Amino acid sequence: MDKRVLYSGAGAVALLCVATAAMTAGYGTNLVCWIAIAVLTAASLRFVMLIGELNFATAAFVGLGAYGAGVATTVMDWPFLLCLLFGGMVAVVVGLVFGYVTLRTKGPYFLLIGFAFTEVVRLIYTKVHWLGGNSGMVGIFPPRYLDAWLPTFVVAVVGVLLLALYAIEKSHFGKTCIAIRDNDAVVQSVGINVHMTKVACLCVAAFAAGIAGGLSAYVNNVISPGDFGFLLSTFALAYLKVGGEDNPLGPVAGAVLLVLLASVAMGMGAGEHVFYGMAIVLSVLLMPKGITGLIQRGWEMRRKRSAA
Amino acid sequence: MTGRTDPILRTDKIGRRYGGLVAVADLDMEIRPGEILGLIGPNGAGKSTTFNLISGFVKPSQGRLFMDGVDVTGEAPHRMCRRGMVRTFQHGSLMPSMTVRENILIGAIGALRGKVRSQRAARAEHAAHALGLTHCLDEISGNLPHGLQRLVSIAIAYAAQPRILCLDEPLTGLNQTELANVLDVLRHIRDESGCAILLVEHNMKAVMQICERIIVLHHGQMLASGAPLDIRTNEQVIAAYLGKRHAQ
Amino acid sequence: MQTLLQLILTGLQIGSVYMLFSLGLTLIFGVMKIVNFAHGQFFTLSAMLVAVLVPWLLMQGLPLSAAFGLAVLGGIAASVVLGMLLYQFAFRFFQRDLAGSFILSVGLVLLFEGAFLHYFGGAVRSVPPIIDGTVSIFGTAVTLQRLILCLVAFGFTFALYWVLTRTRLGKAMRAVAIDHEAAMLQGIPYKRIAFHAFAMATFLGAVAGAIMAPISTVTPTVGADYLVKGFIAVIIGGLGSVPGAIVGSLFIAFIESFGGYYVDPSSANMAIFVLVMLILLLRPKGLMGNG
Amino acid sequence: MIRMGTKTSTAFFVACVMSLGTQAASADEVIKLGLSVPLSGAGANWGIGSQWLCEEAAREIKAGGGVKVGGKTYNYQCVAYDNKYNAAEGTKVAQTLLRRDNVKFIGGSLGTAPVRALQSLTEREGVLLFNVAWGASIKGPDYPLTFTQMNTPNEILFPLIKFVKSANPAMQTVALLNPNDATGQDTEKIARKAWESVGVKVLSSDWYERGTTEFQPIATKLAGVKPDAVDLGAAPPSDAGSVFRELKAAGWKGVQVVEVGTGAEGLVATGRGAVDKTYMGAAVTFDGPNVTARQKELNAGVQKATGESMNAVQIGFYDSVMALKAAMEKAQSIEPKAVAKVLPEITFPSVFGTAGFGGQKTYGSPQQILIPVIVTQMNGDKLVEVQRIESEELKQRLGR
Repeated sequence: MDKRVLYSGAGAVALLCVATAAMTAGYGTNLVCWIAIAVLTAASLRFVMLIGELNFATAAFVGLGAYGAGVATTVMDWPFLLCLLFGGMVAVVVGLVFGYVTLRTKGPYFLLIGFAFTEVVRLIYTKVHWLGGNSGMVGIFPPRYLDAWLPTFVVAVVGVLLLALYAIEKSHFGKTCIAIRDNDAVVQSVGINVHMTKVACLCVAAFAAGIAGGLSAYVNNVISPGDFGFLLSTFALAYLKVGGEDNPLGPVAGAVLLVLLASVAMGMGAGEHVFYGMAIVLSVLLMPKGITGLIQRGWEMRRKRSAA
Repeated sequence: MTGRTDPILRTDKIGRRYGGLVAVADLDMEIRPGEILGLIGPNGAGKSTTFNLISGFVKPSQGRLFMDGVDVTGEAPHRMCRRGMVRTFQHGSLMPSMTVRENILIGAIGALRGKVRSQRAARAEHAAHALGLTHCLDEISGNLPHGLQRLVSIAIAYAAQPRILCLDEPLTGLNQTELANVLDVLRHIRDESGCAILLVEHNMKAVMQICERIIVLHHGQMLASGAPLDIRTNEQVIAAYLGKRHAQ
Repeated sequence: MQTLLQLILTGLQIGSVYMLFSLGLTLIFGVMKIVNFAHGQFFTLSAMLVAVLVPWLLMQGLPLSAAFGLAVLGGIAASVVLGMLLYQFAFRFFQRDLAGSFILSVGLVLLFEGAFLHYFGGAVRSVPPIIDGTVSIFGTAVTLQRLILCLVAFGFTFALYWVLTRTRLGKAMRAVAIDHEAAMLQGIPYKRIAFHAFAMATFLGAVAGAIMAPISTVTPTVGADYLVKGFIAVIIGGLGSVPGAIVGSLFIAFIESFGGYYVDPSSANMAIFVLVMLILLLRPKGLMGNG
Repeated sequence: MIRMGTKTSTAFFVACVMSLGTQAASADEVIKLGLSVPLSGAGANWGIGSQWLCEEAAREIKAGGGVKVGGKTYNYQCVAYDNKYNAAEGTKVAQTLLRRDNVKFIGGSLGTAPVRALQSLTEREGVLLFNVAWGASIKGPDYPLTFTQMNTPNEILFPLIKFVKSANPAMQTVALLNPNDATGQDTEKIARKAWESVGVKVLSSDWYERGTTEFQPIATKLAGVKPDAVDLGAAPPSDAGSVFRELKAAGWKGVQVVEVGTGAEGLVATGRGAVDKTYMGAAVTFDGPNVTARQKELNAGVQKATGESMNAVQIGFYDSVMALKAAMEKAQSIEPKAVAKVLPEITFPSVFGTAGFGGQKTYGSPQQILIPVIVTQMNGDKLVEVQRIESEELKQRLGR
């Protein structure tokens, strides 16, 4: 089963790459990039939910990835892929320390530590001058040869990472994480180091978030501290809730829907907030399991009917 | 049975106090390979605390804990488990949202760290078979009837390849047939793996039936220890505890 | 010495408002185990209404005190009604669901910020000073208005304390907070208690907003700043703990007042976030959190 | 069923991708002017007012017969999006304006981070960019298509502070406070120089986070420094008002300056009596003898839209449209590059009277609007113009 899912997933990603490659550069391609990045961010958030924690430091990790890639590009001008990877690694290293120290707390406490951490990191950017202070960093461009292919590249990277996350989730490690969410005492009682497992889980998520950040830096060319406030985590959570966190495709569905809605709502001024807020509120009220939840239910009903 | 061989686990004047309240004090006990040992006592006698102490979930405030002669006082639960000390919990000792197969697999994962998937799967399969759970491997464990859930939680622990298997009231809420089945299963497990089994239980009849040795706790202290017969006839014990029941 | 006293008084004044704010948050969390980010909106709404109603009532020819009194009542009433509606139609379904309630409340925040901006406009509003003049406490000047605000805040805090410790409702709430299942077994009507708790919390938030209006700037986003501070206060003190909320609020207020003086406000802000992390590492459930 | 999910969502995804990929905006007789401004959050009012002024300018031009280029008549249409004051949103806005709406002229953009985001795209794609970002680094020969549509600290601070000093010769020391953001940092750098240049010592310089509502602690600190003057640099009027109120409560008295203070309402709303005699460098008064009817109209319009009177930031969005019209008709072209080339030569009717573009000396290329610096002062709760300093460069160009 898992294998087949992976293959069909890979197929879908390939298909998307072709689709984006076929598109003429324009607003559409940008939209694709934003959606892809949103998907990855939400997926990172979801991955930490496997151990039952809401990781609001996601925004911080995205930021670290973006600034990591930004510094590597503009200051040290390393090769493109290295920069991207560097961003991810920065996030992982920080995630390792952050997780090791804070994952002893749980639930709302962990959530709000993450929140505080995000704010601190953001404030640090504003005070560090070689990071551009408040006005941020400019000129984070992908290499020329990639200009035309950037959306394809982004979709490909995101797709591959999503499949990787899915594979990890289905692995014994992933099962252990879910077991921890269910009942960490039992997991501990059978000789598994719960704390380190949690930390490892956070690091994986941090890497995904970091790459998402790096990609967004290259897509936007400009980054500023304001981009990585806690609202980013909040929106990621929104994508996840609207899409449905039980299903690995939840982030995809949610991000696609909400980012498209946002681009429609754009230009409504204050109305944009109302519109967006309304979308979130209604979807959590009307479909507690999110879009994927609805689809699955419909699918099962259909199967029952055909069976009967 | 054996009892000649030297113990796997030994406690030396171990104890735990919460503020003023003494839960367990100066407890000396040992668990030998392959024995089925009963730990009984009225509510609040300190059974659970003892359990937590020897499984590392609670750090002792006095005394020392030895496994295979090594001082392991204050070691983390997962380390204790890696030394062969596996325990279950009184309430919901499983992962309700996961299937029975996955539940048991977690135990195998704990036991076979760094081994390949197939080995773990095999181990889980084996444990499931030993507990007679092969028929419901793909059910969501949370939806199973109470009796089966008990078996699952034992299976998880057994899959972790225990040398000492500590079961916290595994029989409560079981009907006669289920109960008989569990007792058989426990004996079978012991015979096949040679692990010792420590049983905290309220059901006297069952304890007397299955245990080869019984420790009676009272007010956090060891009141008596010996074969079921001796315990049954021990005045102190009767006075403190059994008396009420025997009267019925 | 003079400065020290000044800073302490400042800390107390700021703290008193955070206190009212965080008490609401901690109450909701204690009873319903949800994180309500929309709490700031009740604050904003009542503050806004006060800022809108006072000038209007003055134009109707009412004396200032009466106008203010009426406006405060109106603002608080509106907020509480809003709170009850939100409970009935939304939060009720998300009890003990951290992620669900959180994202719901975030959605509501966006919704209301947009709505407020649309209906009240982005202009900074203000309420004419109700009581003017300053008093000197041991030779340090304090505006009378702030002093009174401070007293009112402490008054409500003690009132809440009394309710929680003396009345049946309060005891029921605390029981529910400790273990809602056990409480329900005891025959405590959980749903009704939760409703009361939510209403009470919105009331506290609304009061904070209403009495802040005359001494602070009133904008559609004023709630946000208090929300963050209030939450950190609650976390430091321990979610669900009333004394914790009080201690936490004062703690933050004092960092702000002393840090703002000896370092600079922006760094003081950072210090608060760092400290909250440190505290949680030493005491993962906050200073006074029980569980 | 997951596979099922994959397929459906894939289809969905591809579908929207296609639908959006094939979008094309029609470019007929209407020239779209893109605006990247905050329309939500604390800065919302600036954006709303700016949008209204842009539209008003467009209306005025339409009424006046439109823009005549090569025998054709064009009209302007303003398209404004919310940049939420940060780079990420700023980029989204930029992409949307340039790629979806095919905008060739940015009528105005607000907020340093989003403006930089916008600029990194406009310069590459040959789009003309008007902005009110204050960093000197935003202009220069490297950015030939970028123009600043209002006075920046570079223009305002030196004359303003010179005037304040001459009005209060006794003043020897000053304490600075700025919001911890790009605008604040840009202003603070220049403010230090400006104060030193008139021989006033800067005792301290502090920062606060935007969105702060509690100013007592910093007021206590400022008062503790015992300066002759307090300069709140780029602090928004409402924040400034709160600070002055707390300063008064703390018993401090002295010269009060808000260098790029943009309006009286916010200041009075929060500061009340405490803001009397405060100097501002970016505020405009619309009562008094030498105010034209048109200025009154515009001010009234902005007041209707935002509840506050028109400020210098917003005015830039009117002036830029007027400048564009003049430039297009001069160049007889609607090509951004051609228009940019003539912008430094033309003069146009700004809100402040005839204005142009210059600043070669300061920035290395003429990209700065030339309008008078207006020093205003609070008198009670009324704002009074105390001095109007015309731009020397403009005077020469007009041969006055």
